[in-house]
Amino acid sequence: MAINVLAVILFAIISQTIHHPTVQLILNILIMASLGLGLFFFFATSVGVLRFPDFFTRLHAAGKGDTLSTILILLACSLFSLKSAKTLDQTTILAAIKILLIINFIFIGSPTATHALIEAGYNSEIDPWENNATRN
Amino acid sequence: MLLGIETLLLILVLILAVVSLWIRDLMSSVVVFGAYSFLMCLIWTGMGAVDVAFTEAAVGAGVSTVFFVAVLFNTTRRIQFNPLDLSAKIFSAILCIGTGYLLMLGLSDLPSWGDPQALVNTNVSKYYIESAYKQTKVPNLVTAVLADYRAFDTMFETCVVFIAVLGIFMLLKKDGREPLKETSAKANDNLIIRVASRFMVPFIQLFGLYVVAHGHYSPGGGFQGGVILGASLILVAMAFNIEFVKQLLSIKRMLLLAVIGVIIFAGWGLVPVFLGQSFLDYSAWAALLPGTGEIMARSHSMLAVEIGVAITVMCGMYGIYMSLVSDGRFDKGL
Amino acid sequence: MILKFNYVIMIILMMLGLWAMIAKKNIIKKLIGMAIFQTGIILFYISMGAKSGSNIPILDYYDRYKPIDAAQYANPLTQILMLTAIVVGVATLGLGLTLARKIYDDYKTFNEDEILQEIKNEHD
Amino acid sequence: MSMINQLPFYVVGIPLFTALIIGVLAIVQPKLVRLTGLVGIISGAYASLTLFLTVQQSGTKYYTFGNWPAPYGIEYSVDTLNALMILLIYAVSLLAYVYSLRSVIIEIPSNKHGYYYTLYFLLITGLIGITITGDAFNLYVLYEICALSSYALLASGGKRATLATFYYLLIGTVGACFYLIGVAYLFIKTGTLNMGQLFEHIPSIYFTSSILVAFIFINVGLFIKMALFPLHGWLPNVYTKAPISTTCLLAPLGTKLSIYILIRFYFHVFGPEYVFQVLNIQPFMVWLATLAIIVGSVYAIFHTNYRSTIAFIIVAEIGYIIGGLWIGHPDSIAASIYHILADSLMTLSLFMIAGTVLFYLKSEKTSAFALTFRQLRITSISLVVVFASIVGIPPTSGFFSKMYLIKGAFAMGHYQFIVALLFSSLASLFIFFRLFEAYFYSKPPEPAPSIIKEDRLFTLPMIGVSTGIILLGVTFNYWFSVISRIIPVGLR
Amino acid sequence: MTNFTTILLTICIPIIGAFMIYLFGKKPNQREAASFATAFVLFGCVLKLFNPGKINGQTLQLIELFPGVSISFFYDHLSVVFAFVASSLWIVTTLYSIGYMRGTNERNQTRFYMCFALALSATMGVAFSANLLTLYIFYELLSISTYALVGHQQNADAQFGARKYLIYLFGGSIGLALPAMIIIYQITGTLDFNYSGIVPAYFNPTMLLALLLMFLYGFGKAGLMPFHAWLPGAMVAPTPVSSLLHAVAVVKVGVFSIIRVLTGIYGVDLMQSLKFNGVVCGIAAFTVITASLIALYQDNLKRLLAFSTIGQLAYIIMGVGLASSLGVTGGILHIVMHAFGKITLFFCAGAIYVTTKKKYISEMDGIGKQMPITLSAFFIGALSVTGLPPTGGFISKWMMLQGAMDANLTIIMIVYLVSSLLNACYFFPIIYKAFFKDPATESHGIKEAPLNCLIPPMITAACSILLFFNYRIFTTIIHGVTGGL
Repeated sequence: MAINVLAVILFAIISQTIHHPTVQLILNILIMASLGLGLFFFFATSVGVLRFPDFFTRLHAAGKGDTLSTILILLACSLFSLKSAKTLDQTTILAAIKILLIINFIFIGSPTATHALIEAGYNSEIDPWENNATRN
Repeated sequence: MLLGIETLLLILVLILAVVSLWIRDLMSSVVVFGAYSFLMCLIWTGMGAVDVAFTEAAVGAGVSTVFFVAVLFNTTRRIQFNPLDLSAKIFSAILCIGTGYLLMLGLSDLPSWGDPQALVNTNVSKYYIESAYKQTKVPNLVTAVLADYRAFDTMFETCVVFIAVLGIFMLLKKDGREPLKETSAKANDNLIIRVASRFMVPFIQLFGLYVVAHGHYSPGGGFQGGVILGASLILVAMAFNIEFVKQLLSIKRMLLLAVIGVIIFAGWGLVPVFLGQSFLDYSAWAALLPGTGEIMARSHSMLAVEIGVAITVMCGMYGIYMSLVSDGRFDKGL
Repeated sequence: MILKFNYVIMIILMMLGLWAMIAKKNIIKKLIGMAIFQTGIILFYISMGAKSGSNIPILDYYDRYKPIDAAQYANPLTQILMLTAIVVGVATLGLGLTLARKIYDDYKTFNEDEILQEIKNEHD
Repeated sequence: MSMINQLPFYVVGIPLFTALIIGVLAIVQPKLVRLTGLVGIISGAYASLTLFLTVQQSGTKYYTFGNWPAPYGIEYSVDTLNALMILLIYAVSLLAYVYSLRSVIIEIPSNKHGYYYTLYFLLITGLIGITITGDAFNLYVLYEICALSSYALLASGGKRATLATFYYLLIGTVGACFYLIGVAYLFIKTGTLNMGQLFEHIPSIYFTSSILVAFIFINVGLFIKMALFPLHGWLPNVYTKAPISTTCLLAPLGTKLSIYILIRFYFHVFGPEYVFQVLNIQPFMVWLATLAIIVGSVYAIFHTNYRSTIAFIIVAEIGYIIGGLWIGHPDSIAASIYHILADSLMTLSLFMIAGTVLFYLKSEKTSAFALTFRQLRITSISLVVVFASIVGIPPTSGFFSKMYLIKGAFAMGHYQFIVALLFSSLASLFIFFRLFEAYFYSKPPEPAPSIIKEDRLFTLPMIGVSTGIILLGVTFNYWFSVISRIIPVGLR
Repeated sequence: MTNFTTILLTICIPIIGAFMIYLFGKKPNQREAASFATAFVLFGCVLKLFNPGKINGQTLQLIELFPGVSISFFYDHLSVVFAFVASSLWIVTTLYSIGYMRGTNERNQTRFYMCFALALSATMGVAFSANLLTLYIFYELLSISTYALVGHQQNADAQFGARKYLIYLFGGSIGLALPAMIIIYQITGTLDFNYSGIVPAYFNPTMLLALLLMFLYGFGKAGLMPFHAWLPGAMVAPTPVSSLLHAVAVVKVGVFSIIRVLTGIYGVDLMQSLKFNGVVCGIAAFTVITASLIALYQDNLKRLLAFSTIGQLAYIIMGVGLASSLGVTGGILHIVMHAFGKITLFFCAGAIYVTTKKKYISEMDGIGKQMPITLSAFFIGALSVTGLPPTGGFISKWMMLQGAMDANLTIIMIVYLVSSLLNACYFFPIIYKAFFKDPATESHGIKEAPLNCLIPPMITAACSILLFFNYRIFTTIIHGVTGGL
């Protein structure tokens, strides 16, 4: 919850000083960084899903990787929408905050979903991969 | 338009469609079908049809996959491998290729993809774009045309949802004689899922209401909002067992609400008839609603109509899920 | 012909759905085929109304009072038609699944051939 | 705006609101359901009668929803053909409703009656909406309403009905989607969905291939729904397994309205010049209709189960109407429109008879009919009347439509159509006498079977339909003059 | 009462009679009395119409069914003659059927009498109908009401006979007559009979010929050769049925409709100009010869009489087909003469069956000694049918011969003579066997038929002799028709 408050304050500050060139520069760097990181994590997840031997390990990669990379990309989107808004008024900030809400939702929803999947897998007795078993 | 992302997505969608039909296991082919619908939403957003994408995501991808899973959960997942009888397959293949060729035949003089001067975009829809805001004060043109110019269609659309839920309920309702056979999965009373869903459901419902209310200004409206509200109820039904949800909204009340939704919509349109104007002519409401001119009356009545739609769709999706999942006994769920 | 690429995809999707509905033996697969067929048609209508380089048909705050140029905004009419088509598609899908469910209750299988077999020996 | 021009809305609104009220009552106060239904259908019938008479006097009536001018809002245009069809729908649904009051109690478990009647009235709303609407897409939506409610109503008929309805669902959706593709091709070339405007735009693009494709797809979509010969597979097993109370409403109207839509598209959207001059598929279509009649009659002979015989007779009758339409002679077109009226009444009466025989004698083999003639008085009378009409014995309406069909066919030189017509009359004669002989030449069973007192709610509609068939025949001249005003000048 | 009310009465009386018979269903005596009364009243009405002076051919339109066609009746010479024959013989047949029914105590006799009355009302309808549509409607009603009579015994061969009856008649009428009628309506726009013919001469002759053949074979009741099989099959019915219906009402309706078509629709001069009368006479001649040949070696008496009826009907058609005034008059007169002659033969056959249960001629030698009156009536009937002097049959055949000479169709003359010879060949051996041979088995104790099976044949035999002397009452009326030629 604290992060949200911090993020809202940050947005307020940015929105006031949007036209200052240095703020523009920092925003650009931030957007590019989070986009890059997000894409990297997505790539890592898909590799993980393909390479990992069995059900549980694949889910481990998919669950974590997805949530993080989505959050990062969404962060980049919200900042970008702030930066590129033609006129700065409450609708653009509202759009940015809405994206923040989506981040929160994914932050809670996605791990629970992964947990549910794994628990269902565990209940239906899928045997986890042991080291000695040859990769099937 | 051509080299944009749509072409890539279109190819991807085609691949997904083929894969979803070829997979042996039913459950995974349903999941692939869900992915196929989500990609469809992306294509439509690309083409500027935001409301349709929203509906497809909520209704097409979300809820229908849930319905498929609800049916498959109590029945088999496997397809029995059947001998490949070639004759039926070849005959139907020829038939489809023939119809496909016929369609291709008609392609030659269709306007190319996305040119604004095509007759389809200049004849009736030009009037809508130019005068919708002036006549109804509703910036979201789609909702304006949906709820006012062609409100009659939308009313029947709500009837379609109502018919679906009533038909499904009537067909599946058993008198509870033979109890549902013990399904393999235990009733999951997984704490984490319950806590997470208890936390999320209020926000989902709030967002649903927001979507319904803001149908005029942002993409969304009665259908999408209703589906989201329905989805929240389904989430509760999944997290907790069906008994719990039935206290929230019992089956009888659900059917009643479904009818009341349609009655709100149709009733709102009927009042102008009593005032001597034609059916679904909202400007007649100006006389009843205090202090609103003809145009504002239209935009307010659109909101009322959207609420009616939202109620029906919410109960619709919820009712269909409840019937499908418990095969009409409403005792044990997913 | 290149400019009409989307229609080709739409036709292929429709024919795929039609083929699945007729040739596929499994009832659920038939329903998926039906859904694909319907989404094919929806794609056709939407791609009709798409205008290259156009905005979504929502007038934002500033240019509500400026003269509106129709080429700027996507065609709202096709979108409305398709909202109805999607909802109808889901309703038909729901009913289809109910019937599939009842068929499963009676015949314990989704495979069309086995069901027809069972009817045949039920009949005589 | 006086009361009169609200009529087009009342005709659709009344069944819609009856359905909604019944929907509420089904949960709150189930006992009132049947009464509201009766009130609703009678007031609807009255509205349709006044509509028919006003249209007769003052020509086509237009009704726009939300008073947006025609192409922008949805518009209803009611001319004599529409009003006639709506009158037919109300007549058939009134009789079917009275019949269903008793047959629903027998067939449907009691806790579902309220839901059954809600869907029943929504089906009637859809049927009326189809005939009256002037908007191509609105027609698709109403089509789906009819289809969906009929799936639910048909499938509530027990084990075998579910599978048959499932196939009907698939085929029905394919038909509706073909229609939608056809409308899409029209919409993309003309930009409007209003049938009146389509009529103005289409002549300018007669020779483009997309109009041809649109025509083909709309036709194929409607052929599927009306069960014309090659695409009739679904009709027999749906109508033999579905509950009687549903088939009494759906069988007479379901297929006939698709034909009505075809006629409406030919006359008011594509225009007769396009259909009969530009496309020269007339001989092909007449041959198709001939095949439909012959195959329908042959199958009808080879089935002993009564309901499957009727189903195939319906397939043959569809061949009559389509053949009459495609012959193109004003007499035969008028005869085919008249035959829509006659055939709906005939089908309704056939299914009512099937109902009573099934309820009282529990079987529908031909042997059951030996007892029908002995025990069920009114059923046997209506059986004789309806088969007289199918065969074409003069006082009944079947004779007159057949006469004018042959007259038109001869004028245009389609002799094979005449042969098919006569063959099917002889076939139905054979069917009737197979039933009659089962009674006339069989020894009466030892304990002389007592006359079963048929329920009043069964006999009332049956007598109504039989008198309707004969009345329709005797007043042929009036109907012929009404219908021949409908045919556009190009064909007259 | 104007003529039209009488015409309508002739059609309605039998229906009312049928209803009264139904009311008295349980009490046989009242039922027979009712049937008798209706027959008498009907005959009275027809008699009232029967004075040649007043026949004026006005038409009465009842209901307008199609633009240009309506159910209408008219007061015509031909219809009066035919109505007279049918109604007069109905009285005699009712009397006879009371005896017959009592004799063989058939089941459900009420239904029998009701169908009889309905059949008569349909015959009257055919007689007085002014256009082809009304004629067709009553033709169909006649087929339906007589179906129940043919299948009266409700046993296996009754079913077979009735089914054959049904297929031939309904098949013919719906399959051939109906389309032909509709095509005529399409060509000419009206179906009303008028003696100059309504078919336009310029219409292509092959189509007209096809239509003519469709009518000839469509009206299957006339029993032209390929479509005749139903008549012997219908002999399975009780004798009163086969006597009145298959000698007088049903078959004559067939011939009557063909005459109506030939004279009213085509018109005699068109027939001559397009050489159609050659075709008609050819078909009729073929039927006469083959029917008479088949009748030669028939053993069952009623089947023999059936084939002889087929032959005689073809006579009438041949007469009318000649299209010469004498020929047509002869043909129409032969309807009357043959009716009385043939009904006597059927009555005798019935009487023999009632008393001796014998159906086959081989068993009937020496029967004349036991049943002299029946067999003498049989003899007079045979004379009338073969056309020998003391009986009326001779006059009509004589006229037809002269007609053939006028139309100088010599072949037809030869056919007439040969067929009369053949008639004699198959009747006189029966009479010879009956009177001059002693009975094979001593079947003594057979006494005469019951009284009311005996009187009707005597009456009709006497009538046919009476007709020989004052046939002029009929010819004056018939000249009203043939006068115009």
